[in-house]
Amino acid sequence: MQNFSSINMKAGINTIPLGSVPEDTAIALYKAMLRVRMIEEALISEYHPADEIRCPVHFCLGQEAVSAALSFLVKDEDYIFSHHRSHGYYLGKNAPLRALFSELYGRETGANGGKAGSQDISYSDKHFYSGAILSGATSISVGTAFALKYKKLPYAAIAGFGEGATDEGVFWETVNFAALHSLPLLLICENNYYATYSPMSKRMAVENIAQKVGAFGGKNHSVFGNDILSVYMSISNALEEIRSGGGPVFIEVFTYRNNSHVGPEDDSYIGYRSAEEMAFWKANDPIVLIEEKLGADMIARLRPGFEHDIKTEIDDAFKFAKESAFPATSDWQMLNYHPETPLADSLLKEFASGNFNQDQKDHIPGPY
Amino acid sequence: MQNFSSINMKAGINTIPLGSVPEDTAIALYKAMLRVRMIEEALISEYHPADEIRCPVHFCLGQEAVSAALSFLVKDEDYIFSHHRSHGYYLGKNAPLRALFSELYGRETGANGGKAGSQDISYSDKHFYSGAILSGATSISVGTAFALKYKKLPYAAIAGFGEGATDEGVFWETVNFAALHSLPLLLICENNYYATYSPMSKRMAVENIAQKVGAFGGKNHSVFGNDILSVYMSISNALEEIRSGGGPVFIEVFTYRNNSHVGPEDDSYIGYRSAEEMAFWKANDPIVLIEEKLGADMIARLRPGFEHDIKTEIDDAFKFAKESAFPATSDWQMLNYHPETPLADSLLKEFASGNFNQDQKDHIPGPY
Amino acid sequence: MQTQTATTREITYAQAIQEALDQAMGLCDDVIVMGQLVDYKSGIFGTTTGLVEKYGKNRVLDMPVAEAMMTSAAGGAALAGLRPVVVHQRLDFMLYSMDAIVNWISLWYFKSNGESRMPLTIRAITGKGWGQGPQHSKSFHAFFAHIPGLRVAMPSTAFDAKGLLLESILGENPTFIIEGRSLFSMKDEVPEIPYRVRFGEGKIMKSGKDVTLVAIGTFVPLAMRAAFDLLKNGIDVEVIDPRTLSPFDNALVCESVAKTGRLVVVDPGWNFSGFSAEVVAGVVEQVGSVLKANPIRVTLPDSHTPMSMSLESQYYPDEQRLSDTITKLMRQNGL
Amino acid sequence: MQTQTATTREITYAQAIQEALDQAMGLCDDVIVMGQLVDYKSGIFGTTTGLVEKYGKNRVLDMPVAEAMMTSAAGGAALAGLRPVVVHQRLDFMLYSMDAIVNWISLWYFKSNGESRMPLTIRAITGKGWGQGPQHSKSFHAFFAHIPGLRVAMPSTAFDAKGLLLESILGENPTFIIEGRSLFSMKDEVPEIPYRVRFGEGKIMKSGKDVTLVAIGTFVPLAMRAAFDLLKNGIDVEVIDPRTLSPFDNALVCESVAKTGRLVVVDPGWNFSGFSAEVVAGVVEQVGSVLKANPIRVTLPDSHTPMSMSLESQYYPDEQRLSDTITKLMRQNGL
Ligand SMILES: Cc1ncc(C[n+]2csc(CCOP(=O)(O)OP(=O)(O)O)c2C)c(N)n1
Ligand SMILES: Cc1ncc(C[n+]2csc(CCOP(=O)(O)OP(=O)(O)O)c2C)c(N)n1
Ligand SMILES: [Mg+2]
Ligand SMILES: [Mg+2]
Repeated sequence: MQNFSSINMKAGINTIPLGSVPEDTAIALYKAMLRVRMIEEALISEYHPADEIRCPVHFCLGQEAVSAALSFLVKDEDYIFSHHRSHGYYLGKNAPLRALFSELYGRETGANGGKAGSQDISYSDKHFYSGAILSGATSISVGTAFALKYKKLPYAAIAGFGEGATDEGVFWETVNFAALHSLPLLLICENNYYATYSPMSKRMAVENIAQKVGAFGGKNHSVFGNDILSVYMSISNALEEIRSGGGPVFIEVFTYRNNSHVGPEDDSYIGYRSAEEMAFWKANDPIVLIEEKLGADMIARLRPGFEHDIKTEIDDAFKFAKESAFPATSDWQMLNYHPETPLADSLLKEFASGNFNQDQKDHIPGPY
Repeated sequence: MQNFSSINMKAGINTIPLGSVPEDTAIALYKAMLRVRMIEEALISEYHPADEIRCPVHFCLGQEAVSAALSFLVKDEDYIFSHHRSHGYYLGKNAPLRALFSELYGRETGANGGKAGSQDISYSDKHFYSGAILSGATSISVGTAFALKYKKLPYAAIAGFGEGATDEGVFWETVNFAALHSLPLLLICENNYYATYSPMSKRMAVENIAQKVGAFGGKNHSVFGNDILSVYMSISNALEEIRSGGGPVFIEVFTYRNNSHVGPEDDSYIGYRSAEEMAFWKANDPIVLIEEKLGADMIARLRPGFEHDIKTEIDDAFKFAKESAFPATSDWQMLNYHPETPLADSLLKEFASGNFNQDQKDHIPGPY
Repeated sequence: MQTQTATTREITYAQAIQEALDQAMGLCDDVIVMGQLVDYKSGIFGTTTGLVEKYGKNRVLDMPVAEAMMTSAAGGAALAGLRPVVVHQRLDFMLYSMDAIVNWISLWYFKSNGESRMPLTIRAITGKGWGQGPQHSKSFHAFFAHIPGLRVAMPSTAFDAKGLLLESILGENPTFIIEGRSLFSMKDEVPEIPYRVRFGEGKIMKSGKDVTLVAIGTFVPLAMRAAFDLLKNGIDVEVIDPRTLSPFDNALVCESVAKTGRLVVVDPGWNFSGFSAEVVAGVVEQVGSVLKANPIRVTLPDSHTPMSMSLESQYYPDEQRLSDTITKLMRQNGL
Repeated sequence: MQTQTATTREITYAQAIQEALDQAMGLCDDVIVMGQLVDYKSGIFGTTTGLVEKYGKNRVLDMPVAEAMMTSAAGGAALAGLRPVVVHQRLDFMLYSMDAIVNWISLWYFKSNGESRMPLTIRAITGKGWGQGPQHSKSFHAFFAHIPGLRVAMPSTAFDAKGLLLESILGENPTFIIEGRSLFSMKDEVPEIPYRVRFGEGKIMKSGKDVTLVAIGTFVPLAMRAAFDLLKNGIDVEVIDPRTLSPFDNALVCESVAKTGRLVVVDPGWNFSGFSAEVVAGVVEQVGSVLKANPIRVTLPDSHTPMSMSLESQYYPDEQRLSDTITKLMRQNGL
């Protein structure tokens, strides 16, 4: 077992003082984190034994900070690309809760009509996309950033992923290309130390992702990810820099996943994380930390109301999902192709081809 | 057009003094480089208009140093994995000239019976392998290095490739794995600045391959690749370190390809390299530089004899190749599979299976 | 085939795989297992559990999430004398390693003119059910079978899973074992000792005279249930499990069709340009003239996999659909 | 199909591609071209020459040798409104991007429930001849056609090359254009203005009554020559070029076979589990009962590509082999 302290050696357990952001911002961030937390907890408790959510779900308890920060910093026109642990990013892009729940329940009112589920969910109206194959969505994001720059739009592409995605070579191709073309791309690496059960030390010769990004020419910052204020400021600064044409920024957010890797069950029987390590992070939980900062009094005043609001919203989303119909049989092929070609229709003529003369020599290439 | 001087900024045009190696070693290295040079020149002049060499060939004029150095430093039990520009590495592994020429001529006496050609040639008896897909052979080499360590053998796996291969993500997966497991792997990157016609500056945000390797945890050195003595010492030290269990070493060899990217034709009409740049490198040609060091007198004494020996060998190889038969038709399928299973035969029994009970429930997975 | 008797017991498909790995590692020091999470208690759905305790970290290697390098490395290790078994929790993840598989491993033996080889085994699991969705449920057996130089097995029973895996690990060619996750808990009689199932030898799972039903991988149990159901209605189906797709026992299928005059293929892959097309083409090229009715393919629709359970149940064909298809086919000839 | 007349002239297949790119970029600012070396004078065998001078570096992008990222990036750019054309000098190089293609691009539309799409075009060139060898000559049309969500074209003439490329670039689905390098210097009558060739519409290249010959890609000229040769011996071959493999004009082929009663497929891919199997299966499923003889596939052998010219000439089927095959087929029925 690795010494858990190494997890946050680089960022330290540094937090920044409450005064760094306006008080109402801090409170709003707190509420946003609480919302993600309560949503995930509600889904976990509804999962079994009901077994109506029938897809793999990767919950994000303990990793609510990035989601909360993003929800106040993204514009509708920005794009977010998420990995498998998608709910935080979905909510961070301010996509609707009903469509999330309904998707998890496989209903036709779901964000994707029940086609995608938790690990592949998207919400196009808000430019939110996800997918389960590590680094895949991140590599796609670089092309979106290219398009934004090409079209001279003041928006950003944002990719959120775990440190595991940086094991994939294509991730480094992506960093290089973003830096080479100075693209408006924000890369957020939530380093929770593990890919499933495997700690960084079993996968990486050096645990210095931000430095590697630096060697590839990318600006990079590290931040203690359980301090919502640090995360907020860091993302805020990065987005400002990106929007003003400064090129890509990589933020390594050191955090911890409190729940199992996947599903509502406890995976601690596998023994990949020590009780000590888990306790340490529980004590440094992002919600605990911000509550400490805001002070017991304020929390006692605010939390019941927040909880009530959120619970009402969650109950509504469950009701909506469960009452929605299942999708019906379909013309399978047509689900996979867009049938119309409006642009081609407007720009291209139609001709019959003449007779091809087959009595010509084939081409034999030269030395290459 | 990039300023050509940037090509060797990192290593400088540094050469080390003649006295750094025994004189006969220097002379042997000189002869080995001359041999590679004359072989490549002979192949170029035989290519057109004869058109009997019918495969893409990437010649290595100007890049003879690595080949010459390796030929004195590798053991038969070491493995070399080369990219498409293979002849230098083939000769560096001391594989026979006849089998090379015969392979290029597509004859049955070729190293691979005419199946492979220049860019895919291998010579198993000497553990030499190559292939045209960038970074592919390099990624394979890391597994061979693993096997050598696993079997506790004091040998090295060596991969030779251009700086273009480092554009591929899998290259970085490979560096990481080699460093993670401290494998006996020598990575030789012949940085000739171009991938085909494309200079580094169009492909990489930062031109610092060795530093990137460092960030991934790999030991790394840079060397001026047209000074055969520097190259020799550098590879010699690296192999010593690797054989004594020191883990992987990466050497960036700054050099220049004098010929076209591929084939015997001149590709300068494309205008991707300035005349000035080419002249600079001609003046710093590895053979010119060592001749300067050895001195005009010695060269006048040695060169005619060397040329005679080499020419005789080349003539013989051409004769051998041209007189060899073409391969005959084959049972195509059997060319692709090894037909025998000696180990399975000796270890496994044969049984008829019973009746499977199909009236069992299929497994429905849970949340993952 | 000279066969023997042996002590057998009922074990699951997952246990049979685990046993094959264990025995291969015991028999030959060159066998190593590479894959993400192969050395944890959960052990890739139980198939690698216990191996690290017995054979150590050097032989049971947790890997970075870097499938391309992993596969290339397995090739390089095989070249130097090891016999690696690469494990993918989902076949979909393997797509990152397609260059290594197709451009290098599959053609290594060929381009070395038979002088060098890479005996390695790639185990890839195809997910099914519980909303696996489009990135966790694909099966490219049609593609892998298309590529010269690769061998491809799709065992449907615990017996075949063990025998084919051992044959592959101790054989001399790069081999794919595509495992259906829905089979993992199914039991079969499996000999205790190490044994082989040869590539290219299909198996008649149930003999019959009316129609030849070629069933692949996860669809074999379903095909068998449909066949026994149809027997009640007087339709006698011959069920053939080819067990390996490359090489493929086309002779066995043709012989059967020569007898029955009818062919149905049930394949857990997409229809268009899928493996079921090869089965049909291979038959009609040889014995097309004996057919009493046009052959039929029962497959997944030409669509990616939906998540919702209501769509999943329509996406995957079931016994009923298969039985109905066969019944209709028989009626064509007035039966 | 409402057709029109237009000014045409003879240009080569390579020029037709270049013209399609040029016109697409002229018609629509969202069109960009991405690929290694697309901005050099040599211009990917002449197919991208002149574009950078006309449209600039921002629209004609030389790329790092990083095919995986390139393809993903094209997807991301398409998502945000661009219409990228990705160019691979060899199809083989594309294998590094298989994850992007299969796990992302092909299923993007599906998994977004039709709300989001990636209109992009991937041009991949299959090498042939002059010892290209096993890493420079592969063609995976069978595989790409197998994958839902992708469209696949294999134009055999300059006319189709231009029309299909324009249709693809200005269409709404991710599309593969697999180009045979041996066709690049062949000429055809090509209209000057931008026009479309629709996907899923095969073409009868020569009508005939005795046998249906489905010919794909680089084998179309060869099929045509064989057909005209056979006419001298009184065998009247109908040659169909499907032009696109996905969607595939199965109806056209079935109609033809219904007339001729005989089917031969000539496909520049490997035989086993190849696209030719789909053509055969698609026909026999529908109209198998009309066949007067078993269908035949003429393909590459199930082997990787050898370098030596003496082996190459045996590896690739020629007119003679095709003519002989068809002649033998006709003799079976005593003709
Ligand atoms: C290409 C690929 N390989 C393997 C997997 C299986 N897998 C799913 S999640 C996961 C771990 C991801 O770790 P990380 O990226 O750090 O994200 P986290 O789960 O910790 O949030 C793995 C290996 C996958 N989804 N994609
Ligand atoms: C995966 C892949 N993409 C593209 C190519 C085409 N290609 C052949 S050689 C080459 C340039 C190689 O440059 P570098 O690696 O620096 O080696 P050099 O030719 O300079 O010796 C390219 C891009 C290839 N062989 N493989
Ligand atoms: Mg993680
Ligand atoms: Mg280079």
